Amino acid sequence: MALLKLDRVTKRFGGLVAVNEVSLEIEQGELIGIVGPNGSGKTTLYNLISGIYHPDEGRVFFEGRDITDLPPYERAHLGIARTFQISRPFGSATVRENVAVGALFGTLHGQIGVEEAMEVADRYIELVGLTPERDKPAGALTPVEKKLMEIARALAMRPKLLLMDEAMAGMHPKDIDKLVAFLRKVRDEEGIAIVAMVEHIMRAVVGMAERVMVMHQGRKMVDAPTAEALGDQRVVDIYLGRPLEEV
Amino acid sequence: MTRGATKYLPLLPVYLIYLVLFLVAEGMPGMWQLMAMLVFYCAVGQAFNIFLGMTGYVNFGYVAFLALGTYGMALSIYHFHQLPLGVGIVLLGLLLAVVMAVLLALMVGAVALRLGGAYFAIATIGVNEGFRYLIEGTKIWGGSEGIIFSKQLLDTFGREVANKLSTFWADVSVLIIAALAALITLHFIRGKTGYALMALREDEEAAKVMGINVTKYKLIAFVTSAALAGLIGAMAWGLKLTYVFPPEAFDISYTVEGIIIVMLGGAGTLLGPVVGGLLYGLAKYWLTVILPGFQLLIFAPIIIVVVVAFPEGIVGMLRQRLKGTPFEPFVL
Amino acid sequence: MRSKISAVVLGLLLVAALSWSAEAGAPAKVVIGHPVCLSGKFAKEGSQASWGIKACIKWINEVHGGVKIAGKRVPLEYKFYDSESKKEVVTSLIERLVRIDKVHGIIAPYSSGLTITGAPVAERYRAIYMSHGGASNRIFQQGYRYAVQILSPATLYQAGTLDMLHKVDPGARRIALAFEDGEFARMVMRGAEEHAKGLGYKIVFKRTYPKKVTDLTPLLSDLRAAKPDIILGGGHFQDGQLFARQMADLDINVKALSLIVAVTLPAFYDALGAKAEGLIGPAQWEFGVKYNPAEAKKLGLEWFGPTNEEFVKLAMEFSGGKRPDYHAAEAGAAPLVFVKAVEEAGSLDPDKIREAFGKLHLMTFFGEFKIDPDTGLQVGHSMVVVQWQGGKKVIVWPPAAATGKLYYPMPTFAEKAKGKKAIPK
Amino acid sequence: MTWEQLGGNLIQGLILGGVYGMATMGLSLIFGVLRVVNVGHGAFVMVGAFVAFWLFTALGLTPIAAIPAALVVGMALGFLFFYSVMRRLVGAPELTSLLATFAMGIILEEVVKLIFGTEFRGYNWDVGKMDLSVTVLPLAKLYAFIGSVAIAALLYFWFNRTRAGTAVRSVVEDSEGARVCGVNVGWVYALSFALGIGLTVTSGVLLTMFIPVGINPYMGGVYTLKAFVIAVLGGLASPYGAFFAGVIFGLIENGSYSLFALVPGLEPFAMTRFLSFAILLLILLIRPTGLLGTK
Repeated sequence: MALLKLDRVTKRFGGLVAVNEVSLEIEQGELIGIVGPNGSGKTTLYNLISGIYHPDEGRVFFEGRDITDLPPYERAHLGIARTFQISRPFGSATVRENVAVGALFGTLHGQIGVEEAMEVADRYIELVGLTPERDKPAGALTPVEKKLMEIARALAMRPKLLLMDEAMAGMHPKDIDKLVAFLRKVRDEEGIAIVAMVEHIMRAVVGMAERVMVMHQGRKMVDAPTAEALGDQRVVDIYLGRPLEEV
Repeated sequence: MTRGATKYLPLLPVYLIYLVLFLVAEGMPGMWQLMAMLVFYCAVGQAFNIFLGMTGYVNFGYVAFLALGTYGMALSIYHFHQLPLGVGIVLLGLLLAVVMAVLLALMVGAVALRLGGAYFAIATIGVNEGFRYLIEGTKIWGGSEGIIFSKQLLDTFGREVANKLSTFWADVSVLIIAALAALITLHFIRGKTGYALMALREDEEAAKVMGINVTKYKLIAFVTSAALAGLIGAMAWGLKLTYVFPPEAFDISYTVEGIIIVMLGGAGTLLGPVVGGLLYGLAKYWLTVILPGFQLLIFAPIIIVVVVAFPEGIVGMLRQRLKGTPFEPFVL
Repeated sequence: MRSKISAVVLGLLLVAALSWSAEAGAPAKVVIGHPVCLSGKFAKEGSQASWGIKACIKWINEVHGGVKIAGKRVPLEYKFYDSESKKEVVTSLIERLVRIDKVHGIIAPYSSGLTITGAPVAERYRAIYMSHGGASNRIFQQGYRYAVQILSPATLYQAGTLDMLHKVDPGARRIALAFEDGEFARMVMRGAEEHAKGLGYKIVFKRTYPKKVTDLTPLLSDLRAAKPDIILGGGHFQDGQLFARQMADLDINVKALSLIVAVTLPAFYDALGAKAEGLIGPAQWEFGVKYNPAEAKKLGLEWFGPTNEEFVKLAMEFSGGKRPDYHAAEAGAAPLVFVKAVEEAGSLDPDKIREAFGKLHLMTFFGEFKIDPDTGLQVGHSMVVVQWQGGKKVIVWPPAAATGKLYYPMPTFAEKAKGKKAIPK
Repeated sequence: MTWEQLGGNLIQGLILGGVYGMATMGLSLIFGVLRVVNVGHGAFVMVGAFVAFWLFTALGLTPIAAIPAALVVGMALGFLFFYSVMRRLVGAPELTSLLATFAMGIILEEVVKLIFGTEFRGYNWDVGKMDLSVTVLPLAKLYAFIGSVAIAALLYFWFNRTRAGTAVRSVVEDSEGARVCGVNVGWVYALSFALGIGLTVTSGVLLTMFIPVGINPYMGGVYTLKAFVIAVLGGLASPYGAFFAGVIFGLIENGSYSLFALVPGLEPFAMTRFLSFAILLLILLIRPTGLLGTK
């Protein structure tokens, strides 16, 4: 049974079709990259999975259960976590409190109290290397630190599926490598499926993803193992004929 | 000190303020009613803060809950004073006040809490005004003439006790309600609810995908705040004044005073509404004496300066200053 | 040594003597307290009240020679704070007046609502509580022991008007009632309805409109269709002004139009001009009213206080030249009757003063004063009816106070627009 | 009730509704562009009423001459408040902007109170009447209605035919997009706020042409509440929506009076007020963006 299954989901805004009959299956512990230019429907797809949008057609399944009609917070309780394209920290709260929110309301919700949540938070803050920043207001972090904080916050939810939206944009290549290594480690240790969505940074995709899905104009164009997908002629064409590695 | 006890340290300054107010009122002749006014503002600030301060949503119709509380007390004493309940009639009034306030909160919450901020503010104004005109238009609860129940109070309790209820116990009850509100606020801030409210105040959509049932937590805060307002209305306006007229009870200016108190003191903090209520009440009292007629002209620019330059309020600023000092655990 | 001891003894004796005389003899002064509305929504009425009170206190001290108590005459003092027209402030100020300033009687703030607000606190500290602006009858149905009403209660506001119209034109039988939806105006309407029925009038229309109304057109359209001879209505100033203006706009003409509160204020004519010609309204008091010592004698009543002319002159010393209106007069009457009650009681004990109040029946420039001894409700005072005639307010009822004759029926709005004045020939 | 009464009430309601609609356009424009609810709306209406009153009584100018004067005064006030306060509050939480606009309203009220006092004032501009048999219509009311329609039409023209208007429209639709397309969004904010206030102050003149009495520093509160209901009815962010919603509101207010009057035991006037707020809640319940809203 697939961890997540999209069955021909479609989402329209007015006359525009943002996501058009996309089907997708993700297994437990998979590392997947979703690639596509701006406006190709990637973010809408994430919103459909995390429950911010309800699809006009098609169904969404998680661990075999139809979650199409579930609100976002219930999907989070089941184990779907995500980060945002532009970081959205709870700015006035400290890093520690931010991450603790994840622990309190994720899959552990109802099982742990505030004090345990703090301990969980500390662990993930340390994992992403933000311990020195722990008591700073999240709004005062640098953009890169905010991204790391968001990842820690999402991981503290102890999810089964982590959706990352442009998590590595604006990062130094060295940091990207570090983060990729870190994500792989988390996947290995906790068995989380991680989906990373990127527009440009192919380095991350190549380094991390085992499988790549390419989106174009709301449709799924290619869904294949990384090397094969990136070599696909149609994918090369989207990016104006340039080899993907350079974009 | 144990962790459990440390948790309650921030209550210390709040309760200290209330204790001092009570002692001054008891000890100095002629100060009781002034203290009662200050406590009223603190209590309103605290009750309001639980929703407005902690969620960031503006409930412009907040005074409707105070009004319903007042009606709860009025209806109880006016209609049931012949029942052999004794002081129980006041308790019945409180019960009625809370029940009516909570029912309205649930009804309004179900409709309005799904709305965005500006729409929510307008909707709540609509609830407040609409409710008032419903009472006047259908002539329920005495219609526009309201209810005066001094006589029923006198008949039930006799002169001495009735006077004591209106001029002493009503005020003491507001003090107790204020203390209760502080305890609830602390419990919220330090608990899971506080984290949920903080998250949804900062970013509602992000809070949703983090697993927070935002509607549920907004409703919790809304209903709690409404219930406390109902209690305050029942005591500070009902039992204390022994009458209720719709245009006064639904007067929107009290909502605005509540917002100002919360903003001045520090939205979402525990100590803020108390400090805000004290300052606002005292300033109002003294301006009344020194510059009658100019209070509003002085207050309005202050409001603008506060919201533009110090949106975190007095206690919010104080917390920044006290970070790392021994006072830190006391200020929340 | 001995001289020292004798000095101490003498001193002690002196102190003892002084304190004894202070307890048993006359007090050094009598103080009246007032949480007056100098700002907020009743700022205008409150300022007027303070001028009237100051004028009458001056009369007491300078003409009457102070308050006569325990064989001595002591000065009367006025202690007041601005209550901002707010209920929270009223309670704290009354307490302050009683506990700190130790006043001997309190004049309630303006309006029925604020009067009720302060009543429990006054009751608790056993303070005489005089209502000069709380017309509602309901205040005096609550069993307050120290509350005393100076002005006519709301239910009597339109009684004089109805009596007058009944006498002038018994043939006009159709009455429309259109009042503001509020505690005060509704009470007036209830009294008017009852009185009208007693006189055999037919109520053909009875509606209210909300406070702060901005357009009365729908109500007036329905009212026009009811074809009344007489309209009684109003509430406060703003709605009364609107009422008359829109009657003119819709060209609704009746034989008599009486609006409470608004018609009696000079600003009414300023805003409406000729449209106000011939409109009538009840007033607690009016400048030029004929109450005087001779009138009192005719009725077999004692006269107390300044005459009308003296009152107006005194009040204008405090108002900066502004004419006192009935808000000043009804408040000014309070210290007068208070002093009278204290002198009758011969004591400052509130229970004795209240008892004396119950027996008081006299006339002041404000008119008669007599309360129901049990409830404190005013039963002696009667309203006067005024009419705008050629831009001047003329008192047309009751005959004892009248300064002119009623112009009846009121000219139509079309006639008024052409310049017709409501001046009787 | 007779059909004549209902007909008369509806005609009066239509005329009044037009003025209401115009009086709400400023509120909607400001919300559409800045996403700020101007809680001090009524105070600006009041300023307009005083402009008309003062020009009439002190200088003997007709209210029609007061219209351009009010627009100038209003825009000046708008720029003043924008550059001193509102500029800092664009994009801030509702709490701040609501409180700030409320405080601006208080400042205006108190300043006008210092100058004119709290008395209710009125003026007499009598230009004749029209007898429509079911009702009588003073021409001043008709002029107010025509003025409202004309201003709404001018605004429509300005929005659709001028560069500045197009820029404002683009910001209403998508402020990010407009910024990308080279629109000076900061200037559009300032201009829209000033224009919104200008329209609101002007509407104060038109309202006094309709009801020339009851002019007082605190008269605006009622209009703020009415404007909220009308604005929501019209979609909150759409000035034309607001105009048509105003007309509908006027018809409902006056028409429902005749209907409520048929029910014994009710106070029809209070019920019309109740109805308007009930409609507000109902619309928010089923369609938060308003019945006439496009978005």
